[in-house]
Amino acid sequence: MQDIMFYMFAALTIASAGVMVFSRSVIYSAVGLLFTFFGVAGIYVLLAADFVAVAQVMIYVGGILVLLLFGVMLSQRVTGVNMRTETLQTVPAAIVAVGVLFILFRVISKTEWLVKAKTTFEPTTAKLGTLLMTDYLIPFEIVSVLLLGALIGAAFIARKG
Amino acid sequence: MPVLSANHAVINALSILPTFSETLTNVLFMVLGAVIITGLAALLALVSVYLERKVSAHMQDRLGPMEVNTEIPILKNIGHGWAQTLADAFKLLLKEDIVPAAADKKLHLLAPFIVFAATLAAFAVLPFGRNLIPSDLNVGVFYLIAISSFVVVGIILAGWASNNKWSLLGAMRSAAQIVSFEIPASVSVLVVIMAVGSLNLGEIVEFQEGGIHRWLIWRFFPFNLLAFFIFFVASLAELNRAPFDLPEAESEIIAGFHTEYSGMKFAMFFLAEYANMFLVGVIISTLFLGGWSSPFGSFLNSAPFQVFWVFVKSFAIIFVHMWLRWTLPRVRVDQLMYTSWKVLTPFAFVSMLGVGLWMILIQ
Amino acid sequence: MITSAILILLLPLVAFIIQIFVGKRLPRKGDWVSTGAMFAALALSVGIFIDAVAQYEPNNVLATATWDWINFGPVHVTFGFLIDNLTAFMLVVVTLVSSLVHLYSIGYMHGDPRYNRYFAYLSLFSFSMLGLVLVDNLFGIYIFWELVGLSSYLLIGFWFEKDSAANASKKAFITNRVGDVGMFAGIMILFSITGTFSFNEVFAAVADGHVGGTLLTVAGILLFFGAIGKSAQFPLHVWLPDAMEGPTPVSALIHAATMVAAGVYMVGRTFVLYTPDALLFIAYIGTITAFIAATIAIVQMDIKRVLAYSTISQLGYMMVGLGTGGYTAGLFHLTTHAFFKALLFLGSGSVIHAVHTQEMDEMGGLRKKMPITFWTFLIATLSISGVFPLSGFWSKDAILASALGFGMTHPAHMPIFVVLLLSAGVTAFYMFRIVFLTFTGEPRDKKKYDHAHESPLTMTIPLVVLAVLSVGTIWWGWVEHMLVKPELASYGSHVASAVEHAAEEHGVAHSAHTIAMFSSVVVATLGILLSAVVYFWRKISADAWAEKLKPIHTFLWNKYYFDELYAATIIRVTLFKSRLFAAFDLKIIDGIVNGTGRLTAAFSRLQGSIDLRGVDGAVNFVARFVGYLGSQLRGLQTGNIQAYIMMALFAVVLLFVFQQF
Amino acid sequence: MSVGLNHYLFLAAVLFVLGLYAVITKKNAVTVLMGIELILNAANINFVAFSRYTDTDMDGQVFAIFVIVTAAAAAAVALAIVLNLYERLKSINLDEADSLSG
Repeated sequence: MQDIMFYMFAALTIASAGVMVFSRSVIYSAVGLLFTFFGVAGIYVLLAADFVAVAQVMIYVGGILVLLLFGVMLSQRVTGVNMRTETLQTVPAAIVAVGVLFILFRVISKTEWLVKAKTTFEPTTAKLGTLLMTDYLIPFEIVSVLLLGALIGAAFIARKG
Repeated sequence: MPVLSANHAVINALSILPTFSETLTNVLFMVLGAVIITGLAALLALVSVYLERKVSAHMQDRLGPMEVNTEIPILKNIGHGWAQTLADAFKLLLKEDIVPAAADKKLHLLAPFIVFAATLAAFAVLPFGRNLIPSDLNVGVFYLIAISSFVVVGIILAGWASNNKWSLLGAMRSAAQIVSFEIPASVSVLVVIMAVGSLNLGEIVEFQEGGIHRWLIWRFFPFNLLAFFIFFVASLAELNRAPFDLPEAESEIIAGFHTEYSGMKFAMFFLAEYANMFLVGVIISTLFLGGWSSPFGSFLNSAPFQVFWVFVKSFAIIFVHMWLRWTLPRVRVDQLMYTSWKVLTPFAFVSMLGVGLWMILIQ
Repeated sequence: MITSAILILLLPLVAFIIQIFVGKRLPRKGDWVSTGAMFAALALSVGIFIDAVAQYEPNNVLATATWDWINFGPVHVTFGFLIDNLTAFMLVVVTLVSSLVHLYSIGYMHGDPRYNRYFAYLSLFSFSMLGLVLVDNLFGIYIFWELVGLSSYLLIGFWFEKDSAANASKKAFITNRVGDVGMFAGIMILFSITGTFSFNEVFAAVADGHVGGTLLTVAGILLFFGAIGKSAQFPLHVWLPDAMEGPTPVSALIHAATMVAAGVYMVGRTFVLYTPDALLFIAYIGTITAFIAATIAIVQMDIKRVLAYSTISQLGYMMVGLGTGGYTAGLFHLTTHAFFKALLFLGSGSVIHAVHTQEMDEMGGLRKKMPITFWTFLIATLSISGVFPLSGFWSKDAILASALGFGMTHPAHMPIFVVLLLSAGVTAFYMFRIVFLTFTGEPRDKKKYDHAHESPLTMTIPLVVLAVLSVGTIWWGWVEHMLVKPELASYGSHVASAVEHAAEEHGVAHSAHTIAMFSSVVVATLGILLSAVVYFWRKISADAWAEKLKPIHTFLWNKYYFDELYAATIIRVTLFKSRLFAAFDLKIIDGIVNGTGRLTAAFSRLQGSIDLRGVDGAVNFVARFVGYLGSQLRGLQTGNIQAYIMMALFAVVLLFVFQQF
Repeated sequence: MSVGLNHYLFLAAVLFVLGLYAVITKKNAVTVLMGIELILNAANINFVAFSRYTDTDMDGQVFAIFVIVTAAAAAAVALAIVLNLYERLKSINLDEADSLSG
């Protein structure tokens, strides 16, 4: 069951990522991305990370994807289905990409990971909250400040035009 | 979700055949659950549409649908045009599906499915009774907020795929509106989460059991009451309902993002909208009004009554939604944004701070 | 009790917030908010004080409260309040003077365009000062220390349209910073050893001997640097006279009664940290300060400046008191000084309010016009001069006794007492000079004299209240019992110190007390008489003597040339350094850059000439090859970031391939 | 063979490479951003997978959350820059933003 679910979500993720990458229309890319995010969220659920999964859906779909769509709509001729993106240096890029993929696969399969799977799963939210407020307090605060800065900065840059 | 609770090690240990049969049962259960939820959502949406017609009619001093009926003996006597929405639904399903020539056909088809699927997915965690939660997630509330963001994407896609200025404007308005109002809504939900200390919807309801005085709306007075009002107003806006129905403002942009939709696809938007109304009703009643718990403590609090209370509370909320729609005029765009950013958001934070300080001071 | 402590702290803060945001729109511009908050705080403080008296015990800790503040890894910083007898004492002093000054300011600042902001700043100051008194750790003290500095800066520069006020505020702030750096270093030394900021834990560490020796001496002296800055001790005293550019009630509250005393309070609070060597250092700094300031005060003509120098001088006394082991004496003088010096400043403010000038040359004969101001001012003057039985007599006498006792045990340090005694006489002299020049004799400026009038009731009531507090014959007895010196840690034999604490030896202390009392009365009387001879009966002409002692007079008139000294040394050196760096940047760095540019240009020319020769047909092939290579490399520099990414990744792949095969 | 750590790592590798390809080849700035999001997602899968399959408590999930949040900030700033670029060049094609060309 678990395995079947994994293959389903993996297939969904990779297929939609493929749509995102290889489609010529920006909007189609965005739709592809939507399903990629969804697939990745499914993968998180399989990895027993429910909070991260929901955070993924909320922030990526509800935040980043909507932002991207707005970006597309505000920076192109809005009407007219013809919303194409051209590509450049496809052949060398493909060679490099395959090369990197080859490296990654080789590294992954050759490395002896110290696998020690957990067999019991407890709710993650409370534990995550505790970690964020204790061991990761400083990163947490820094990220908060970063977010605030990004918010103000983005508003400022976009407004100045 | 069964997936979550499935034990990896145990499954590995089983031989192939039982694994297969278990998989099959699991799949069957999931399919069955999905069918029930879909049916329920559709049914509730139909009821809500019917209600809307009757409520609006009575508010405007007329009768509304009265004629449509069946020949089936018992149902015949109900009258009051009870079959009107059913007939309309069939009409919509049978209508020709018109797609504009310049539209992007694939996305035009995909958009209503995204909206409808997101709405249905949200139904999966609604608590209808102590043991009647289709999927009792640990992160239930968070899941609800997250899944509802799919709707925005669907709406934007619908608006863009129609290749129509009004559609696109409506979609952009709608998206901007939903995204803006998500902030006060989420913060006021946070107030509840802080008070209860759990994201689990069932636990939130259990926290409020034991009578009307234990409902969260009265706790931390007046901060939770404030949060309730903020959430209520924000939910109106997120549903694109009057007085915040700018995305569908007929006099300005025809019908907004679903201008170019007809037939079955339109029906899906339509159903999703009313299913969402019910969804919001359940969410509000769960978060603030005690959910399935009876207002009289343990009196009338058995399983069937729990479902009853959820429905009563939700339809009460829906009735207020309708009441507002047929009473208030539409606001302007700037007023809308003002409401969200300069009124609701600051007050939502005030409410959160208030509850937080309250909890610290009591400890 | 902790609740009322928090309330005491919060009241002025809330008043500040209200005043700064909506003060302008409130009726009467909201002066009643700040004043009311201060009086409420006063009531609460008195409550705490009564508790302290009721549960009297030496060094009684009435209440503590601690919260976790910063907590990561091994670093664990707490924040809290500590209320003991000293705190209770200081709370009453601060809130009392502060509320009287608030009341006084209603009359004094009437009609000022930034009336509400003035009260906001006063509230901010009160908040900071009370926080300074209440906190239970060094870090908290440092924070509030800076906050008092900030509010002092804001209030000195309150009339920032005047260049002199703006400059004075900057001078005060920067000078204080110099001291604060030392203080911060001192705190950090203690923190790095003990790992805590809390007084109790640091004191315990000292008592256990975890900290000691030279390091503790250094830490103590560095801590004291903060007090040098804030309490205007030599050599950082230069800011205080200039700070008189602020409104006079501010001078009374901040630059006479409370903030400048914060340094003394801090030393008193951390008293057990100071090794004998550090205490000796404190005592000598105090002595030098007391003497220098007193002598400068003789010749100044600006009434507020004289008072400012007198403040510096009296702060020096307090430091000597602490430094010679007279813990009680120093803190007692802090209290009495707070009352009579606030009274002096408020009295001078009343005079300035009436005649609109600060120059004593233009006053005279005001006694008849302003009877209340005169009599209260006279009481304060008698008190500061150390006339029996006013409060100043008791406290100053205690300090002199402590210094004498110290000198008797260690004859090498006898000069401390002698100089202090001399300064006491000088103090009496210049204080009565003010009284005679201002209130007696013929009016020197007729127009201003006719215009003068007694101040309104809100201004005179504080004067009377403070005058009553300055009388205080009964003071000494129970103050001695309230503020008992804390147990000093045994510093271990490895501390090389010749200094022992004299005041602990009862026999010496008693005889020292008698001698000090008599000599101080004699010296004060001499000072008053001399002053009367010169300025009241005018038997001796001050101008003639100034002419005769011209070099000394000029030296004093220019305040020992401290400002000029600093301008010539520190400021000059800083500017010189900046110019040096600028020159370095301009000449050397730019030179390198230009040189590189020129080199590049030369190189290009060389290449050009090679190219040219190639065209000429000499090395045709090479030229074409170089040109080809150049254009290829140029192609790589597309400015397109994606191309760069790809090249980088390509390199990664290549690297991996080479490494693997 | 039942699904284990390596499966997740392979999945992440494929996603990573797809994102990389999008970043390198796409002219449209928004699409490039999408590619970056893919890369971040791939990294996140690794984080969560390691937190699940190795003895590291939940740190991987915490990092995943940090990555998600930082990605949101990055996207906001990047889109603001894209809008600015559009104002200046009337295009968001990255190959036209080559003022640094040699």
